[in-house]
Amino acid sequence: MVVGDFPEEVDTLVIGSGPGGYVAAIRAAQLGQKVTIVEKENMGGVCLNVGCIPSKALIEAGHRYHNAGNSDEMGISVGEVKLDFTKVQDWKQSVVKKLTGGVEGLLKGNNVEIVKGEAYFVDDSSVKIMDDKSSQTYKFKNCIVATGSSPIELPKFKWSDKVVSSTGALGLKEVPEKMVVIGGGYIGIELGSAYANLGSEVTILEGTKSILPGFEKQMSQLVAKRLKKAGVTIKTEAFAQEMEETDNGVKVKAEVKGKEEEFEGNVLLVTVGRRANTEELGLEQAGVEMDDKGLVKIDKQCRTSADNIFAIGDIVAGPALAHKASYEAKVAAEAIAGEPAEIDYTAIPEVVFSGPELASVGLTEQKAKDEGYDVVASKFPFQANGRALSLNESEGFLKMVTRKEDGLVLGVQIAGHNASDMISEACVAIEAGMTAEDLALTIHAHPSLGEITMETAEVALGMPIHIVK
Amino acid sequence: MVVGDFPEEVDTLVIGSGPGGYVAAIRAAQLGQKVTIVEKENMGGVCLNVGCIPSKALIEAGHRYHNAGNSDEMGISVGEVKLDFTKVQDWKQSVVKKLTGGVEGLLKGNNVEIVKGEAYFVDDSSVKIMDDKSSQTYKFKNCIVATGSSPIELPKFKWSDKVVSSTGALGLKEVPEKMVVIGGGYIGIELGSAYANLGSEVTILEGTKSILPGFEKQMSQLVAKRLKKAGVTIKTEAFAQEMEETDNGVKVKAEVKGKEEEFEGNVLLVTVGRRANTEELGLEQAGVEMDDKGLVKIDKQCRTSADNIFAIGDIVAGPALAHKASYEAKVAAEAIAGEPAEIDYTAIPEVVFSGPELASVGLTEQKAKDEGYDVVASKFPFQANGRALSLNESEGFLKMVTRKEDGLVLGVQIAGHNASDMISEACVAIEAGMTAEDLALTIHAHPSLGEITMETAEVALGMPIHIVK
Amino acid sequence: RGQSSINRGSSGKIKGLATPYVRQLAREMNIRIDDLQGTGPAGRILESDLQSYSKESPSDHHT
Ligand SMILES: Cc1cc2nc3c(=O)[nH]c(=O)nc-3n(C[C@H](O)[C@H](O)[C@H](O)COP(=O)(O)OP(=O)(O)OC[C@H]3O[C@@H](n4cnc5c(N)ncnc54)[C@H](O)[C@@H]3O)c2cc1C
Ligand SMILES: Cc1cc2nc3c(=O)[nH]c(=O)nc-3n(C[C@H](O)[C@H](O)[C@H](O)COP(=O)(O)OP(=O)(O)OC[C@H]3O[C@@H](n4cnc5c(N)ncnc54)[C@H](O)[C@@H]3O)c2cc1C
Repeated sequence: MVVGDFPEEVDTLVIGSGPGGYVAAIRAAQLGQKVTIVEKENMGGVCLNVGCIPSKALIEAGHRYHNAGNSDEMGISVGEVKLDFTKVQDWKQSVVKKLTGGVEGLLKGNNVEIVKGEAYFVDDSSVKIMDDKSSQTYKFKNCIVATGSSPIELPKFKWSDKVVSSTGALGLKEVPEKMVVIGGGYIGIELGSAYANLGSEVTILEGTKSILPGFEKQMSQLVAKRLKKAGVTIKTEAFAQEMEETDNGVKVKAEVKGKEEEFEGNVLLVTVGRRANTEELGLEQAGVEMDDKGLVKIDKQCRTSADNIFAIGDIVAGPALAHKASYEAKVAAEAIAGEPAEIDYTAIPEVVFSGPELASVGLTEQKAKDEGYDVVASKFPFQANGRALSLNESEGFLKMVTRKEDGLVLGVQIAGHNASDMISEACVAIEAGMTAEDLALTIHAHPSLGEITMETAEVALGMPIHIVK
Repeated sequence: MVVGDFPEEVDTLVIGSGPGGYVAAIRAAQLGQKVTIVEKENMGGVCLNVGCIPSKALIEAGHRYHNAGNSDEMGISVGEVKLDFTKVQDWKQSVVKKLTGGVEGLLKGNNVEIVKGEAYFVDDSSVKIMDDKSSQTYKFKNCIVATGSSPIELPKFKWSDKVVSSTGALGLKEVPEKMVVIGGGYIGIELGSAYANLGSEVTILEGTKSILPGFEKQMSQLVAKRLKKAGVTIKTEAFAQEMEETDNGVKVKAEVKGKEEEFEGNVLLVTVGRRANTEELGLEQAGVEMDDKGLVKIDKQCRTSADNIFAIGDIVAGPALAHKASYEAKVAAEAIAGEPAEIDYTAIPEVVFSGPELASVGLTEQKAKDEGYDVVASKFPFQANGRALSLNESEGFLKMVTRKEDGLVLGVQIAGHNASDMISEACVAIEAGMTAEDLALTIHAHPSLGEITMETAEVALGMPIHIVK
Repeated sequence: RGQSSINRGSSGKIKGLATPYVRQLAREMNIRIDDLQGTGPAGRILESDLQSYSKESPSDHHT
């Protein structure tokens, strides 16, 4: 022990300041705990710095650039559209800064103590926090671990200035002429389409039979169609084998449907998954058990095998999503406060900010059948909705899965403009155990995209107004 | 009776094909009735032809034109933005045609007989339907009257090619250099701002103390601010007195806060309200009673004082909105089918497609207090929401009114980007009797505007994450 | 990611159908919500169901 390392005593210690950690810290403080949060990099974690937020900002910029000249049909034409990518990046960073600065303010406003450094468990009641210069021991009563996840590096595709993770892709200094993306999951699709919209010639290599394999085929097909229209090449059943650096980029060899093909890009983005940051934490020394994937095992209150240590977010099982992390954060904070909180949600929404947006909550038709439900699956197209037409955004559909016997809403999938806004209603409906009838009988504003939800519910009841049965 | 006028016998007759009439016809047919619908002008009524839909199309065009050059800050600049207003109108009409054509197809697809002509009640079981050439008597078993409303003409401001109603304003052949609008209600604001965005120099004269008097001051102020930024002059407590035609427009004399002022425009838009189309219908001959405003009196099933005659939409009491008309349509159709349907809603949403959009459902804080509730009013700003920031649309707020004792959601008001999409969730929550806790505990996708609803609910519970209490 | 999830019984039989607030209330009242039969639409358990349950069997709901 370094001379002078008298342990500091803290009440609730939160490790990591992503949407798991900072939300946990704030809620714990609101519930009367004295909270200390430790972060080794940037306030706000992956989500605010190199995840959800900057990706959405870049997507919006791409969207605006790509669509600037797209209103011809509506009588609006523009002269040359110019992109100043440095400015795009500056703007994106300004959004990030507003939010990360906000988080810091919120933590302070809730009297949370902020410590910069990397935490490492010494035992089940203390950690060492190291920064560049020194190390300090902290003894805690309770601890919430929210150290998140990191992009997986493939052995044959080592990170470099040409081979980048999502983090690198978000920070590019210029729009690459050509970009190859390994991985057609949501991160690859979001970033690939952002750069395609910003002018890159993009090729996406996806191992399974379709991009966005977690979504229904009809939904991912809409996205694939739009991507192709934007000039993106999509290769499915494509497995990148190895690469070679060239003067101004990389050459990727891949097996595509059994045949070898070669792809060139100035930048190669690899998004093949993320790994929980649980390896260099000393969790073993604290008696915190993990499963064989390196995820921390927790109970309904987010409590680990060590009674006073909780874990939330990307380091525990379930979809690696910010809103799941924040939800678990609140449960853990309340559990520590002695409240009867439990992970008790019915459904977690999933959104892809592609073109068009995809959103899904609850069960898909297939999943519901697999779980033994007798279901009705109903669909309604955006093109029969007045609001969608008046926005000139009439592509897509909403699909609702209901239980046959009573119309209970089990799942909603949306592919279309503002699906990310529309899904909230479905979340609330599923969470509250509402039926198709409940949604059909709720007056929805005209004209609005919400009417699509109402009308799909009417399809489920066998009486749609705006499509013929 | 004209020779050869053998009355045609019909089952359920619907008069008027707006969002009241056509929805009633379709639902009645779905419930097994033989339905005939009569329309004297255009299929789809005011809403589809000269109301909701074309206004929103024009607003979207204005929005795109005005905002085309607005992404500079985000690194996207455009050359000269040009407007081809003829093309705007053509596109707008193409949207209208898609929907009106759709309605005609839906009616036919549901085996509804369509008759063109003007209906006039002869007695409580028959109408005469007249077209240019002939007249024909129809005997009905049940009738649903949905004849809608028309713009009110002011005696001193007679319609002409320069003095127009909303209908005239929607159909202008060119964007007027200067436009004066009498009436700062939602129609005046929507059309006024559409033309302002399209390049008109617009002056709005509103009699009360603020535009959009039906909305809370903080909401209408946001709109006023944005209008002023777009160069619109707003005069409140302004009463137009008289006008004079000039060579290329009109001069309007008005008393503004007691002082006389004069305003010039190439076009004068008068939107001071609408009057129910109940005068030339012969309703008296059918024994249908009206109130002193000319609105038809109905019971909970939309039944008039004549047992077999129902009335819905703009000709009955309540807000003159398309979704109210469609809701009543379904109730009337079901009542005729002998089902125990009743007007049974908790709340009707109201939306203004202004900049930013306004949406409100249920009780405002003031209204709730007036009704004797002990309430909590909670607010959350768009600028603390990651999605709003990443869309560069961070103006506005959501306000939630809950009952103090148990958090029951009584009302939600939204001023901000996509408020029209966001309000659906609030409608469902209020309709289902949900509490702030229900909304706070529902996982909302990150980043999404729906999180604003969730976070306002957390404000109501005293534990907001993203703003300091 | 990409796997729609729903957190209700996995056997095709939905238990404990209630709004999040009612579910939380049940926890606070120490009632196992799975034991209740709801009177709302689709068998939804209402706040009033909790109240009548706790009146009926006041000693029952202790874990
Ligand atoms: C490009 C991209 C886009 C995404 N888009 C979305 C989206 O749209 N919606 C969505 O829901 N999710 C999205 N995600 C996923 C989302 O970012 C994560 O699910 C979320 O950030 C997880 O939150 P967390 O709190 O568990 O961890 P993180 O956000 O990963 O934060 C963990 C923090 O802990 C810190 N830390 C780690 N170890 C230590 C230590 N030993 N000591 C101190 N600090 C430590 C890290 O520095 C980090 O700041 C996206 C991810 C990426 C990469
Ligand atoms: C510019 C503008 C914008 C609007 N925007 C919105 C909005 O965004 N959202 C919203 O909810 N509402 C909006 N409204 C209001 C909405 O249009 C009306 O509330 C709605 O159309 C009322 O429906 P209705 O079926 O009662 O009647 P209408 O739509 O008025 O239809 C009545 C029909 O009956 C026909 N008719 C009348 N008399 C006879 C007769 N004797 N015989 C045969 N046919 C007859 C008429 O020709 C007409 O087609 C807007 C209105 C205007 C003017």
